Amino acid sequence: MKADAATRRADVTALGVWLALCGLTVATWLVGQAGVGGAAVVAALMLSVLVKGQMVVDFYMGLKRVRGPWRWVVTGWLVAVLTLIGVAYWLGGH
Amino acid sequence: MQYRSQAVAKPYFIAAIGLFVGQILFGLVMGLQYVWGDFLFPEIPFNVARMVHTNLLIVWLLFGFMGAAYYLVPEESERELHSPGLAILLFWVFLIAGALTILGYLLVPYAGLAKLTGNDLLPTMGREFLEQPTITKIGIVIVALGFLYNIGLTILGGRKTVVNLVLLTGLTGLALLFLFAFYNPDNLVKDKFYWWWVVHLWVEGVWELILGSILAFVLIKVTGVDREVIEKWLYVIIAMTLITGIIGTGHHYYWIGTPEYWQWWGSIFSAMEPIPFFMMTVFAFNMVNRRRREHPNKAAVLWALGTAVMAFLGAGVWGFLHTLAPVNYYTHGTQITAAHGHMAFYGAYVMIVLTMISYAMPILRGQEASDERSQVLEMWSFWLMTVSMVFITLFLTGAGILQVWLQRYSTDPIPFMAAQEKIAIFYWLREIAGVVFLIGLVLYVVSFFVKGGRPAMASAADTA
Amino acid sequence: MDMTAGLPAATEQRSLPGDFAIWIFIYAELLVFGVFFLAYAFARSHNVELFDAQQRFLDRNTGAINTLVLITSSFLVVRAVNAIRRDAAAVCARWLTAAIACGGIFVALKLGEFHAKFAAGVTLSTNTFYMFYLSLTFFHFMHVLMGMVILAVVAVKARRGAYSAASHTGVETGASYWHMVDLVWIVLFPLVYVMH
Amino acid sequence: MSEVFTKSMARNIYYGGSLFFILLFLALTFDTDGTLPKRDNRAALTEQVALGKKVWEENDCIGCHTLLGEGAYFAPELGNVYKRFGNSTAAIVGFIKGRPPEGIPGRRSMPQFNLSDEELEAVAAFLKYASEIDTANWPPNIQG
Repeated sequence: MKADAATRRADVTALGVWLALCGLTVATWLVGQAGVGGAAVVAALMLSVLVKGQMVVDFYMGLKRVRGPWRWVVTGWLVAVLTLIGVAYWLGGH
Repeated sequence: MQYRSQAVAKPYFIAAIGLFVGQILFGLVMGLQYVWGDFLFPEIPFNVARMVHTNLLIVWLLFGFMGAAYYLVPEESERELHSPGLAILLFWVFLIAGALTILGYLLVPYAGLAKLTGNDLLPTMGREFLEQPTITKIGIVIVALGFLYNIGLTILGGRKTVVNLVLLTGLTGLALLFLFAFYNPDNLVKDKFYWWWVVHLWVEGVWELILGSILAFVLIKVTGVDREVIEKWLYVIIAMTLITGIIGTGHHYYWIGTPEYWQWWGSIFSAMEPIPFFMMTVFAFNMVNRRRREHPNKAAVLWALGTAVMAFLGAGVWGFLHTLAPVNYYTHGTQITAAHGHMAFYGAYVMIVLTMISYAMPILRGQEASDERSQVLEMWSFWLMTVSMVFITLFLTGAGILQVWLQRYSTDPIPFMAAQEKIAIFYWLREIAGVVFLIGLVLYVVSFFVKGGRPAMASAADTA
Repeated sequence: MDMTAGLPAATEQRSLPGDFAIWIFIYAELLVFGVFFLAYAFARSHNVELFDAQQRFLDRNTGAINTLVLITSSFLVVRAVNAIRRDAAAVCARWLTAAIACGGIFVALKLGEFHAKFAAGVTLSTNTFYMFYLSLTFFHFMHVLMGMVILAVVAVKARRGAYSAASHTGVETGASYWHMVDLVWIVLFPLVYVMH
Repeated sequence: MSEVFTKSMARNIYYGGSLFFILLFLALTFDTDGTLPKRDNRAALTEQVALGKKVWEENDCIGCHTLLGEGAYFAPELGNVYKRFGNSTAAIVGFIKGRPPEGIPGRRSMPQFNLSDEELEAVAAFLKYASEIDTANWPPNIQG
């Protein structure tokens, strides 16, 4: 059946996303273990959160194909929150 | 009127309006005392006038809520009220107890009233808004229980609509939370902490359920929009109200000795409190725009929309103005609070009760809607009261900003009384706006006695 | 609704998965968490030394494991949704049960973390950092519990055959909420445990 | 619109959300209750202070004044009046005692409550107790 094939493909996609999410999480943990900080690290971490978040939004929440502004609201939330967190860290660093 | 027992709402509405007039008169007395310090001193000192002003407000709103419940519950449940006789009995009990309490405030010094009513046995008096003698408080509980019994049995024995269930939850919460009025520990911090469980969880919690359900009922009636649509929005709005409002209590816990994390919890959640009010505004206008009938009662539609807008402005916007802890640090306990209190109470609760009265009273008097001339007058009173309340709020806000600057923020802060003298002009302007409000209220009362113009029934060709 | 309307692989644009009401709630929750995160970040900018010093005492390993646990549970929930889309209700229920089990692991680890902190005498009033750490993680913790309850209800209904390929809004609704809980943690973990 | 938006889901969110936040509120209340002993100056809660609170309440002082910012805005804040009066209960007693029964012409006046010496001392002790509650450094300055 068409529906069957489609959901099987979705299962594979979900597995790929899961692997990517796990990889980025381990990378975040390694950053923590290394104890490094500073602007570049903060930027990298926020970027990885953006990627992870957007993957969850698109493939897990399934907003990738949703019509209307709904997907962009969540993406906008991610971008706004992460950017402002970055600003706050930049302020703290001065 | 579909059910005969709905008629018990009428005396409740009449009493509500009567007490409303009293409330405004005492408001004007207080307003004058702000600028003419010894006006009526020592016969009616400010604290007595204020007690009468605020207690009358609470009592007449409760009369309004009860009247609204007695009107809408039978219609929603599709059956007669469980006991109309009990409703009338409780009306007289509540009215007489309320009147005696107010007379007690006015005729006996407060300390004497405390002695007279045995405050020693269970001290509950002398806290803001809960000044009633303990015996009156017990009376309120008894009336509330009788009322809930009556309403509850009617609802449970009939059709259970969302409007009914939300109203019942709100009224039950109102009664339960009032029980914290009896908890008055010596520890001032604990006293204040639980005092807010009555005050905040009333006005920013369960009362909003009552407000939402009454508004939903009137909108169903005057717009003819599908009940299903209105009811699900009602659920979403009150859900947002409680989600934001319960933790929002924290905005009262910044400076009264409670732990400092409340500054964060309170700020974050109360910053969201305007959202349900905004949703309510959008919802009300949406429903009216999607209306499937032209209800002849234009005044009621105006009140309903006015409630949505003014509740958002007064409770939402003016609340947000000073709800964040760093702002509240300077504005706490100033005229800014008074400004917010006035518009929020008027916009949310006064207006919803007047909305209900405007919708139900003509029906209780045997017409679908009042005569045209009466409605025109009522709309004039709407605008006079609403616009003057906006000005009262703006003047108090001006007074508050100056007060904060002079007394709290400037490098050389001046004493309270010195600051008050410098902002007296705002109090004069507020008093003038208050007089206009009274004129609006008088017109409102007069509108009930005006007849003539095109009979409103004629325009209601499509009423079903 | 037509048979393919809920499919992620379908090319046409579709409406939000699950009930619209849950999305109002999800957006409201995201707003609250977003503001909370920013409050943390800006409070930190006034107390950088305190925050950086206190952050060292957090159990980063458990935080990372919990992140993996939540991500995994989200994946399992996706499998459950895909399963019900091919009408495999029993399979759907099994995936959901596995996801709830992951939630249980998260809760157990988190409780251990809380216990260690409380045993060390940490409270909400210890300092601003711990105020935020406890507030944020406890608030999120309650969401996990709430999400588990929702998933449990959905799983039971799925086992009873309440959902099908044609009609499974309930599954999508629960799934959407759970992913939100996951999404929030994805921001929370690096912010509170790692970044300085 | 093929959007699904059901009343039952809206209802579930209302009940579930309310319960969730009630529980959260109770949890925070529980924590507050445990933290209060460090902040609320309960060590100073003597019988005299308790009497003072009762005198405070039975004369409806809150009808004109604010106490820790709550009350009426007609007369000065009293949460820090003990400090404003130079850390002196005697000054508070003297002020209350000295109010003219007919008021001060043209000005806002405090009534003469004819309190007994015991009551006067008690209310002053209550205000001293209140001034020593940890209010997170509120009010911003001594003027209240």
